[in-house]
Amino acid sequence: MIRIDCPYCGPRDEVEFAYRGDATVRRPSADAPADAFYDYVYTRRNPRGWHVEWWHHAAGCRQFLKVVRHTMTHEVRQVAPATTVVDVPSE
Amino acid sequence: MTQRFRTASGGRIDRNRVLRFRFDGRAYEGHPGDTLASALLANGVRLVGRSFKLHRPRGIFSAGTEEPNALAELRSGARREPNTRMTMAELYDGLEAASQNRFPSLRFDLLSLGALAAPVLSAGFYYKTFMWPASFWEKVYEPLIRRAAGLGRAAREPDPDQYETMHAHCDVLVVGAGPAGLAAARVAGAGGARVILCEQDFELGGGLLMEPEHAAWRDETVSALQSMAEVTILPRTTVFGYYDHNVLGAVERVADHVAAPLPNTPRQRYWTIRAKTVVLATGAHERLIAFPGNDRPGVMLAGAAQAYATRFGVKAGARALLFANNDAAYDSLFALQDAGVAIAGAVDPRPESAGASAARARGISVWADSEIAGTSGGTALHGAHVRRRGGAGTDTAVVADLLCVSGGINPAVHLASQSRTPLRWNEALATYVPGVPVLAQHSAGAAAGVTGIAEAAADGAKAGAAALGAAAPAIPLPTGTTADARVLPIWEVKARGKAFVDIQDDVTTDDIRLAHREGYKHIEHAKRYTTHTMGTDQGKTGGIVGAAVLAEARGERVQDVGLPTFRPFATPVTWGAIAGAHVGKHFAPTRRTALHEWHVRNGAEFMDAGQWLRPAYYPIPTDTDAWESVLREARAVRRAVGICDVSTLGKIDVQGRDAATFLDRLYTNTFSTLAVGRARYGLMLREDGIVFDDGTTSRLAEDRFFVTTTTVNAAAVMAHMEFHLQTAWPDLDVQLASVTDQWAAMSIAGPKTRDTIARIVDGIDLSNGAFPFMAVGDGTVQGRPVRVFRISFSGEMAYEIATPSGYAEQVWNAVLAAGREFGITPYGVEALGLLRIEKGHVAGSELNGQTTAADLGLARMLKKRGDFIGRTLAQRAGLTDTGRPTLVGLRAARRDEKLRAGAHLVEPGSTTSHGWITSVTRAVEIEGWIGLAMLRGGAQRIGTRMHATFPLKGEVVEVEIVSPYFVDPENQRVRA
Amino acid sequence: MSAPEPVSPLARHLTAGRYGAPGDAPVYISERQCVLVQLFARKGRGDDVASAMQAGFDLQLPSPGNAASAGEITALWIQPDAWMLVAPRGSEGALAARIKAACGDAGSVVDQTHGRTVLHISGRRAAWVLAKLCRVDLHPSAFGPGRVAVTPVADLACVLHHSDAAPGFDLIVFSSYAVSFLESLTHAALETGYDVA
Amino acid sequence: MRYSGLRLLTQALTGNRGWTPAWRDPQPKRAYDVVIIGGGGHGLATAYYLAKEHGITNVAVLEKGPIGLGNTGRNTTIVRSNYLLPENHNFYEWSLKLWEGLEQDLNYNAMVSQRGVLNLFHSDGARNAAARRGNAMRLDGIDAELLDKEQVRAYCPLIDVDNGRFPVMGGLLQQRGGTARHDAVAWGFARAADARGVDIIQHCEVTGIDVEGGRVTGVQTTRGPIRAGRIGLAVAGNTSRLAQMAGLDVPMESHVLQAFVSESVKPLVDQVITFGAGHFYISQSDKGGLVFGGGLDGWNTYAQRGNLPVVEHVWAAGIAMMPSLSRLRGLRQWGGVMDMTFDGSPIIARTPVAGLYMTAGWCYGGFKATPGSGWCHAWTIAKDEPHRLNAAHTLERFRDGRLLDERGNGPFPWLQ
Repeated sequence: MIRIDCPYCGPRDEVEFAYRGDATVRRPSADAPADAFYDYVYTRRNPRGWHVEWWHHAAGCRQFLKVVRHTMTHEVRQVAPATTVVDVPSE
Repeated sequence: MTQRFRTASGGRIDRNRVLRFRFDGRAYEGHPGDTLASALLANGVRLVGRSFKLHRPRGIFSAGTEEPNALAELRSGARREPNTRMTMAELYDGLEAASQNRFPSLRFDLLSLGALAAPVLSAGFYYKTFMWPASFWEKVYEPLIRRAAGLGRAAREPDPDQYETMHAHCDVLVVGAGPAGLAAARVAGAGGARVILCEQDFELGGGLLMEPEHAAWRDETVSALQSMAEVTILPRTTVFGYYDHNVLGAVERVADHVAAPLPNTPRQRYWTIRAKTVVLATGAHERLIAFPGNDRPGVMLAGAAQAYATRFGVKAGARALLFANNDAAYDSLFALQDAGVAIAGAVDPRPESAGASAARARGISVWADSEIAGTSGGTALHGAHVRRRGGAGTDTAVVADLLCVSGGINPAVHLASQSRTPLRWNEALATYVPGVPVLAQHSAGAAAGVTGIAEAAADGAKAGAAALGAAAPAIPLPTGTTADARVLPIWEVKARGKAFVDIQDDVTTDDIRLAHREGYKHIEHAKRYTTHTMGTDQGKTGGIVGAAVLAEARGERVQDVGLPTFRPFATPVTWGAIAGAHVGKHFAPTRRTALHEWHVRNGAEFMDAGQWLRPAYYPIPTDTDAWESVLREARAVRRAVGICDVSTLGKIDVQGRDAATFLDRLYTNTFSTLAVGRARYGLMLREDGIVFDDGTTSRLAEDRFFVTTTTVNAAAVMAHMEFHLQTAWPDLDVQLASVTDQWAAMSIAGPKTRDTIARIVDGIDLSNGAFPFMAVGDGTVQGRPVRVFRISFSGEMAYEIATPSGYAEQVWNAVLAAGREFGITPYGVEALGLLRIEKGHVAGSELNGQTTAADLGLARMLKKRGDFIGRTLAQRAGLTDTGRPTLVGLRAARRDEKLRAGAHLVEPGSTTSHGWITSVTRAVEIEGWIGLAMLRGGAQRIGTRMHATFPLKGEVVEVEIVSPYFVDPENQRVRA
Repeated sequence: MSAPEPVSPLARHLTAGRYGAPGDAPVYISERQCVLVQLFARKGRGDDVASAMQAGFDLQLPSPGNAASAGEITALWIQPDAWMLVAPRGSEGALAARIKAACGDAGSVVDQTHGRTVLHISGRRAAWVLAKLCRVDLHPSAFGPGRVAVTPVADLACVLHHSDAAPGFDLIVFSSYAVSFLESLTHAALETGYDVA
Repeated sequence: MRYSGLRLLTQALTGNRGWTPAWRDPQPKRAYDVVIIGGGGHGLATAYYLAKEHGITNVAVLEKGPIGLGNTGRNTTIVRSNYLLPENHNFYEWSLKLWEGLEQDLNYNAMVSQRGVLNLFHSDGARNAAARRGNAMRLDGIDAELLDKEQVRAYCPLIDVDNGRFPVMGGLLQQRGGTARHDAVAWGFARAADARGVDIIQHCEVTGIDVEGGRVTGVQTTRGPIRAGRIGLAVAGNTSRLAQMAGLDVPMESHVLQAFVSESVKPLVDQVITFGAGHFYISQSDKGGLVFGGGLDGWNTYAQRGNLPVVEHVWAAGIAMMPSLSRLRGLRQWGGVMDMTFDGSPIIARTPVAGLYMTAGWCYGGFKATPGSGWCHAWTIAKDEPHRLNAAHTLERFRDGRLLDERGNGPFPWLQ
């Protein structure tokens, strides 16, 4: 079971959260070309390794958290509020 | 004589109490402290089962979870549980068990005749035949195979027992309460850690239980642990899986040692344990040696025979022979000798050994440098053939009814391996032991390849100290000398006859070699081709032996072949335990509106809407069927007034300086221009341009809106809002609160609505001029606060009254009383659906996640200026294609013909679908059946006729394609 | 006409008596009639709301995971810049109005009195019973008196408050789920037995 | 060596010593006409149909481990064609037709068992959706039947039709659906492809894809470079990584899907049943184990293991549907890594890199698609254009908005 250490609530089971996918893509500005929206919605690196992703603490503090997690080991390296800029570990 | 194989004294059974039980209908006796297996052995029962494929006779092979043979159907009727290991089934008074996988009886199993064809039934034989004729597979071959396969019979009635879940957190989880586990738990506990100690057996002690000389240390340690407030001891608890982030699953058998659970007590309890550190003290399983006839009843693991003698006071046979490749196994033989079992001798493949010397000193004859080349007997062992290693010279026939086998030990590394701890090869034990763990975890004792009571306990103490991570207190430890567990790695005796590597599934060494010969050389291929290790025992005693046979065929070392992956479950786990209390009506929570009790009292038929229960309709005695109720309710709305509970719609309170800006970006239409005290219908897209949700939103103040969503999307819309607020537009000042449950809501609709509610609503001038269509205002009803919205879903004049949900029934009753003279009628979701279809309002069947605004005739809702979610991708060619199906109305051409949702629209005589019917109803506004449909070229087809075809029922109905707005297309009534 | 009394969704579901196993350590289950008000600080106005609550109610808004009380009002942290204020039942909407008046445009206030139902469970084995349904660590070292967790209990969203040292816990759940929640809670309490006051 | 009952008998009489390897274990050549990356069912089927249908036999299948141990060896063995969208049900129906003659075609018994697949529904909305789907199938000549509640009860008496939280209203039945022995599918295709000259190269991991001037020229592998003008990707779960070797980011995420098998019991469930009110499906293997599964764990992963929350969900749904399963024991749990696309439908297509093709994005549908996927992939590779059956399953459909969203879940791979 993935345990996520919510910066507000402390460590919680994954069932408290709703996954919301890749957190490295950002919603383009209104005047951005269609391709930018296409990439935002559909293009994913889908790495085998460290992944920065959104987890919504839906059954807790209702915050979207940025989680740095490894897609092979499932180790969680960092959990941060939505607006935090996070580093992706190199390996 | 009963219990004629019971020793005169000794063991941990309570000889003062007698438990009566039945096996295959025959009555036997045993004692508290027995397992079903030990009690059967005490009564001289040797034949207990039949093998999976060949139906060969099978006896008790082990004394623990690794048991491949001794499986029974325990209990009966709805409580029947197949494949229960007799070695794990704690004896209780009245226990009933039956052997399985035999016909008609265990002793005379007709299916064993199939064994005559055993050469044909080689590994993978079924892949090479049964292909002709093709139709025979399902009709002939497969049913035969299925009937012969399988083991026990499952119950066919719902389980009467209850199960529960338990969530636990600890500093140190210790798995296994043998010497290592007890010591680890004690050190950690004494050091102040929160400890959970799980033991699958009903007694703590593991290997200590068969070593009477260590009983004192065991007892003292257990009582010390019991006195520690922060140590939780869970006997009868099997840790079945080791998951990410040091979370483990365990099942506690709360009431399996009694005939049925006590009232208010679950049968089993499923634990989710979150551990900072885990100590795996799971012990080891003794392994078999593959020699011909190694499956005959009477062949038993040496350690198991010892456990029966010393722990259970049972002689597993009258005359025992040992076949072992290690010194430690001789201790088992000596224990048997001490228990009064006659000893036929020991067969040892090693030329000389300390074990053999010790045996000779005890007067036991030893065949050194020898091996067992076969066994004799029918359904029980009569003897074995001993020969020099490699087969030189002549065989010696040795009479024995118990053949104790030890090929060494396999540490129980299942949990460690599941946690991604790599395994490494241990040359001395010729087996795998855990390597350096990835997670916070320590393996200790036999599980780490450390054998002997004293050594294991010391290793456990060390692991406990490491888990504690602080200065560890000293604890008393057992002392003693330990026999050498090193083995001469022999795996197989090659001689004439079937030598089994998987006793349950009848996989032989020849099967493994055949798999190799046919190219299934990888261990996973060989496993799948032969079914090696795929039985209920998961190959705990023979897995590595099969790997060794494969390695030899490949010309490699065992460790180069590897093992199949260890996956959960380390030990099979009861389905019901994991389901817990989520059974029957409690599979999912039930959500009830504040008016639920009123609906119940007034005879509503309910339907599910997600987790909500909603009234479908309210039958009255004069209604002859459901449709009559629905039509009666809908007519009341069209002709007078009706009232409907609409509390399930999602409601979100949106506040903040930027609330209007936010809603402008969220919806396809504009909310910043909405006046305070007014409501507006809104449409929301997903970012991919597909319609997401709709609803009315009211402006309560400059900085406060009241948003409503559809019932099913309420939670999704809230999350959608939060996602964009927090990640895309974090600068906006907006606060969101779900108020779905705060407000009950009722829709009062029909031409008499104003006349009805004007009598009871205070504080709002409800006249059309003062409170027009889409007005919103606060008032009271009999002193209760209400918020009134002039909105309509039915197409009639309608008002929605929302009130804090604690007042729902009071306000509802007030409305009913006020409308009585107009014949006010409560209406349910069915009538609501009828009314909205007549009005052409789209709902869930049309907002199905596949439709665009234009598809639904809502293109006008997309504002021309400004950003909103979904704006850009909605313009993709595939979503603006004029060939897409669009919303139309339908009417059955013959008024007495029924329409069905899910029918497809075709040209007469064609099978090409041009669209499908999304919603249908019998109408009240006009005659007959009407519906809504998504139809290619819909607008152009209005006024034409098509066929609605429903091949699943063989129905074809002629329909008129019409506008979806059957009622008041000019919207006069809602503004009346 | 007397002041209207709201009806709890549990009104017909909590009947006084002793249920379940006849052990000597039952848990006690009751409903608390409360006023509940959700208070948000608006963007960047956390300090203003904190001072307003301090000034108006002598209440120091608690930090994440905690509760704070002043007089009859208890504030429970529920999410960043948001609290649930709990007080004894009073006249409809009055507390929400007082808080809004105190906070002005620094805060957003939502009355949730009817939207949530408050259950209370106490007794020596209350935490053990809750552990059947609740995934957070309830050990006193991790969740002592005064602690608050927003976490699912019996699979339902819940604000869990260790409200008294006895021990006793308040469980604030969505009203529409109250009956379903109570069924799960009382089922879990069958093993110890439970007493409804 | 041809398999038959007679061969089995004669071999049995001679100690089973005459059997030969089902497929060769060749050294890789330096160049092939076509290289297929991925020795699972789809890759092996692609190679087989390239040889059989298009006469292209200078083909290598490169597999990083042993064949058939990815999702081919990890699924719940269901075959069916009961999809809503014509683009999908017509494709899966072709696949089902290939299943129906597969054993005779391959001379390998893959135990295709058309025992029936029943999808239960519990609400009016779900019934209408099932009807729309079943009628769409029937219009295209695919078998489907609508069962009412009593027919469901008669069809599978273990189903708790009445008493659950979500009572059963009925079900959509496809009699021709069923199961197949998953391992045997890979082995059968391997043996048949090998017999037609295809080189199946195990333990050969692709580490790079060579692209020159927008066209593939070969691959780098752990066993050296191999040249090929046409390369097909059949690497479910790892398509993103392999496509990136050729410079492509694809609209896909990797997610784990768990599956379970119970201890073996006597015949109990004679069909494939899916439970509409919770993610759950079940059938019984010929060996007697109940094979079952449910939904995704729901987060990106390449690890073939799942976690407890999904176990709890799936098992609870199982008991909700069939309460009498409660006292059985789960024996094993495992996970497979799915290529989840953004509309839930697969991609069998050319790519923007000339000579590079893929059969990918199979979400949950991969096993049943095996022969059809291989057949269409082979066609696409051989002709450098899609067959009409896979013409809609393009990579570009996401950009064009011509989505194949069966269930309307939107662009969220973890919800598909």
